[in-house]
Amino acid sequence: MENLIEVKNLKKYFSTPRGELHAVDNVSLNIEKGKTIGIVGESGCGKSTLGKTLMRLHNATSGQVLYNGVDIANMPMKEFKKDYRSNIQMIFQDPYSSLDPRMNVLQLIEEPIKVNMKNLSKIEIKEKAQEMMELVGLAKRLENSYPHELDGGRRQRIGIARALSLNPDFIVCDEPVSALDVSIQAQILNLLQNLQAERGLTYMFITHDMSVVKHISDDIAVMYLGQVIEKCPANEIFKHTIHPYSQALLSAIPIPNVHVKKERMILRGELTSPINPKKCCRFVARCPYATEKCHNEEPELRELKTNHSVACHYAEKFM
Amino acid sequence: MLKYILKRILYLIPILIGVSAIIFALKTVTPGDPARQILGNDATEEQVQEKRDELGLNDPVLVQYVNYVGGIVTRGDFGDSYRTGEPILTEILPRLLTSAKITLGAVMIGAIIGVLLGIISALKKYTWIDSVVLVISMFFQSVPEFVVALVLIMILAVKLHLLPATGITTWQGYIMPMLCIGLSAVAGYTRITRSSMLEVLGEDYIRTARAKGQSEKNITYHHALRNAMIPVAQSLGSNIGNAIGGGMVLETVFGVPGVGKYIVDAITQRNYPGVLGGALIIAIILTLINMIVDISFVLIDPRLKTTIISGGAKKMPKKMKAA
Amino acid sequence: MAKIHTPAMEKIEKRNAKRKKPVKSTPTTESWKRFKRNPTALLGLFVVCILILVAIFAPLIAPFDYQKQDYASMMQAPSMKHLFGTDQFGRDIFSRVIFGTRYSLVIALFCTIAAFFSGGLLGIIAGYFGGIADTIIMRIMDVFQSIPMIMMAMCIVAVLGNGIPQLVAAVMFASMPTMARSNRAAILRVRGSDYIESSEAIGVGQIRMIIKHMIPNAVGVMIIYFVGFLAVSIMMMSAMSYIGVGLSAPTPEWGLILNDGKAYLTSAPYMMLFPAMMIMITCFAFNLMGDGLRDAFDPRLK
Amino acid sequence: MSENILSVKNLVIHYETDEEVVEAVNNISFDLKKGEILGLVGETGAGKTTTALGIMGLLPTRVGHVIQGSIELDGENLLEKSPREMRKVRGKKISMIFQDPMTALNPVKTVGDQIAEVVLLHERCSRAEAMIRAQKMLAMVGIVPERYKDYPHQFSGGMKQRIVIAIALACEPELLIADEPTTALDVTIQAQILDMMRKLQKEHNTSMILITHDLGVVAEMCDHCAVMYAGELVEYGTVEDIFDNPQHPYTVALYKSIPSLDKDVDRLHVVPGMVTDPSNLPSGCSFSDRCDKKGDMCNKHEAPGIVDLGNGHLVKCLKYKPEVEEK
Repeated sequence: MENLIEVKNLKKYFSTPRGELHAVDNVSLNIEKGKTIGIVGESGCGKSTLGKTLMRLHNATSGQVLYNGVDIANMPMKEFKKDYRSNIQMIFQDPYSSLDPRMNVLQLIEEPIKVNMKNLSKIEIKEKAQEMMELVGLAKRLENSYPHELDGGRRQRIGIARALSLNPDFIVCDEPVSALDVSIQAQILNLLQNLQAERGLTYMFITHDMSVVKHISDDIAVMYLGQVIEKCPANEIFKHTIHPYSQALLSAIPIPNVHVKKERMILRGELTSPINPKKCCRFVARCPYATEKCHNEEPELRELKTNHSVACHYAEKFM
Repeated sequence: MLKYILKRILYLIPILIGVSAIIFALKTVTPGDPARQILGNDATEEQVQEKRDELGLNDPVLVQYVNYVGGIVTRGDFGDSYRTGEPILTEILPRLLTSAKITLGAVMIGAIIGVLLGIISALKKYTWIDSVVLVISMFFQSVPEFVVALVLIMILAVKLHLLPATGITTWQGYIMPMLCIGLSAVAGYTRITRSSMLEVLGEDYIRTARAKGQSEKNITYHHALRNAMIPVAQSLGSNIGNAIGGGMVLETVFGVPGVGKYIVDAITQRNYPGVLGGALIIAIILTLINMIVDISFVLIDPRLKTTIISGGAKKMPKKMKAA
Repeated sequence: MAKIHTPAMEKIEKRNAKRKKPVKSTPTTESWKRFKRNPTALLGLFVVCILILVAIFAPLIAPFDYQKQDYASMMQAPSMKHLFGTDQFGRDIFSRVIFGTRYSLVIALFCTIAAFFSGGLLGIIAGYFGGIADTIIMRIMDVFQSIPMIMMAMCIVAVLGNGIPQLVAAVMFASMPTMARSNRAAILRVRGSDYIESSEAIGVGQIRMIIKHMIPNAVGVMIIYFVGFLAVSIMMMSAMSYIGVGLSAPTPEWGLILNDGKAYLTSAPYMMLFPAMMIMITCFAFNLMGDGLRDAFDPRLK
Repeated sequence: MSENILSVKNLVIHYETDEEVVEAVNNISFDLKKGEILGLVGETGAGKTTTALGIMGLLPTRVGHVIQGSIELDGENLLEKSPREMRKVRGKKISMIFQDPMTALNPVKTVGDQIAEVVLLHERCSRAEAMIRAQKMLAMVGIVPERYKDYPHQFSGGMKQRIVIAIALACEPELLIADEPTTALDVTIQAQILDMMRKLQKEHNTSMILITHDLGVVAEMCDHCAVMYAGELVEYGTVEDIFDNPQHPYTVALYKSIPSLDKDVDRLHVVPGMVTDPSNLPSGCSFSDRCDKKGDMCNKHEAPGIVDLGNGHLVKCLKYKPEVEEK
């Protein structure tokens, strides 16, 4: 199997007045071509920053992002823009604010084509934009509408069309459905899946919703305070979770079934600060099983089974 | 807290250096030779040269600037008046009190009327009362202070003989200048109060207070007002600045012997050290006032207090919020 | 159970029935719709238009030469011949005021444009580039701000001398901090929005970003500042001329006409009444219009 | 069966502006029994929050209007009460928890003051006593009582929601309305808060209306469930009825469109079209445009009436009124 994206020891730190904020701290991931990797975690765990760093909306502090073996995180911005921008695209979380309110649907979808494919004529650009509208299920009569006239689902379709119009092979989906209603959410998820099947796209699907990520992903990485703490195939995580945090996360999800009364593992406290973290297990403050060792040593992500890695000193105990 | 105050005081230094640099720059481009101005037209070229040396006018600009600032810091020397030969500071100091009284009174009149009108129009939003308040306050914003002054003089002094037209020999003399400056500032306060009040009244915590069964009156005065006053207080510094500026014109109109009139007189008499020295003194005072406003802010808003005491902004960079 | 029909619904249905076809809704038409609904704003716009016409056609409207002195008819009260009366040199005040519109509007426009190209531009640069450029520019503006605006302007005029270019320069320097601050805020608000990031993601370059995304979205707020500053500069200018700093006679600027009449406040108050009214009407109109624009472009602020 | 504490009948609420009339709540009726939790489920614009605000008497002034209906709390019609009387009810008999804890607390008042405020309003006691009560409430929701002097910004999101709950429960209300109390929180915090709410509800035997869009939360917390769509109550029943035996096409479709943790499906079931716009309702059944079981009569007939399928399982769909379709 071929890896489209390999993330190696990626770090993204922000400097704040109170110290260095470790938004993404030493993350390594492989993303197979044509597959979907789901990134889950709570707010502030750095999952969006990870996506934006892959997109080079942020510049990485250190580490590499290999796209087909080429390091795109450290190449000059100009070169990246010229050769790789079209290949890696992003769908944004909030379809309400991520579209310029002063452009109509057609202009919004034409824009990426106009900017990146300079050899096309005006008519060709328009044709291509219309083709994209059809692809994502936007009726032709909406061409001259403005985002403020449309509902969330349609706006998100515009966002998808914008990303797809550049024929990317890798798309970072940053919580693309969390601002949408349940019935609309299903429409968008199906659209994304159909597009993937048709065009062989590779997705990085960032979300806080476990059931969505399970539905759409092939592999899942759970993030906590900037680090990946568990990484495994999607089915595996719901059957054989290992890391105590992943277990807690799963057990916290309310299930829409009156007959399943789950044994719940309620975590103490809330997310600790990602600013100047100590050298220890990031989860130590909330972990019910924490020991002396957890306070003093930072666990590494270890492969325990095929394709299943966990960052916990006592992972074997929880298997 | 103490650390914050110290930091804020240290922050004054670059501002003051900057202000003195601006004034000094104006001084150097001022037409006319100060030496000749002092000695008069009868002086010979040699005498003028000698005076120039004495005044340090032949030194490099930077040295002149350092001497200028040095003079201010060590001797309070803002230069001497071309007109009287007296030090600017001695001429201005007695006038400061008069100007301060007028400015303070004006700011109070403006703030009290403005905030009250703002609250009324926010509470009565979208009714005719709201529209009337807004139009009236905007009207006063559109009338130059000196025109208001002229109208007041016509009515109160000339026709009704209630107040003296000029001068401040009695306390009545203060009323009209204060009123004029105050009224023109009303619109600003009304607008800020109204919009911040409306914003605050739409906040979730107001809904929480309603859900508690709190009365509208208490919601307005106990919950909304204090939050709504934060932007009003923030605008106080620049409003004092405007009041001082307005005072310049009005002191002239009313013949009030304040700093403003001193500077305007100095301008018409081409007494450049008087103009620039006066401006610098005002700037220093205004900077100090702004500092005090900033510090007192921290006392109103507990959020600021914590961030300052814990030493640094709590806010993450904007882009992080999405993460 | 039938759906409830209320009087309010009927009213709207009736109105919708009257409308022939729905108007295309773009952000601009939405703004214009809001502006049109605001009677005071329309009044402001109307007065401003009239003033502009008056300024353009001043020679046709004014019955007399504004600087022609006529010692036969000095200090006459308003009459049919001299609508606003005459001054101590026998000049027709009406004509002077009409020509004053020209001077006041044009100088105010120059001042405002100059202010936008200095302070405004600095603010835009600070807001767009951020970081060190922002810090340096804004710290310098802090310094400028510690001298009250009109005092700064007067000091500059005092040093440079009276005259229109000097006045424009003075207003420009004096307004720099305010202009910079407000324009910076306008740009920052746009720059922080998600659509800028999403445009970055599809590879939009810096120039296109500024021209196609940032300016169209910030321009509304900037127009508001622009109109507001026209009123401010007229007021500043007239106050300065009134106390004899800024312009010098015989320019028929409103503040200067007031200055002429200063000595006759008690004996001939009409000499000051009309120019003062003009200043008031003009500033009021600009402020009304600016306020309407604020509501139109940014309904959240209302 | 115990008595009804709240009884809403034929409630219609509209928002009227110059531009449009939003038919936010269309003729809904439901009862809530003492000590029970009713889940109000639905998507954006379904009228859940409007219903709650209507009960609280907190509809936005000038815009929100109760067109008809009655809301009876303990047999008294709240809609007939004067504003003054309503103030005595709010906070004392009915409390409400709002969605976003980050903005629900006054930033310039200490949390102790904010809890004590509601006590002082409704009970005869001194300030000092109210403060002691505030500290007790803080302890009850799992916050160190000594922190009563702190300001809201010194607490995290989950903690703030605990404080909001403390305010709501301070006067031991008979009815608690929780409007999406955990939507703004992370899932692990949500678990903490729900756990605590359930515990407190049991202890105090408070009746509760829980508004949410998350069916999982309903399944876990509620006794009864009401599904709303475009201002109408389309299905009502016990959670067992609704979850095991959903009858309204909308409820059925909603289930199928949620990705499930324990089942694998290749593609989700899709409800076509957009969420119905309550300012522009279709004639007849509001869901008819998106319904896969739509019959000829659905658009023509006036809005369908409520059908009782037995045991109080109510559905508002023509499917269950065969005689209409024959006509």
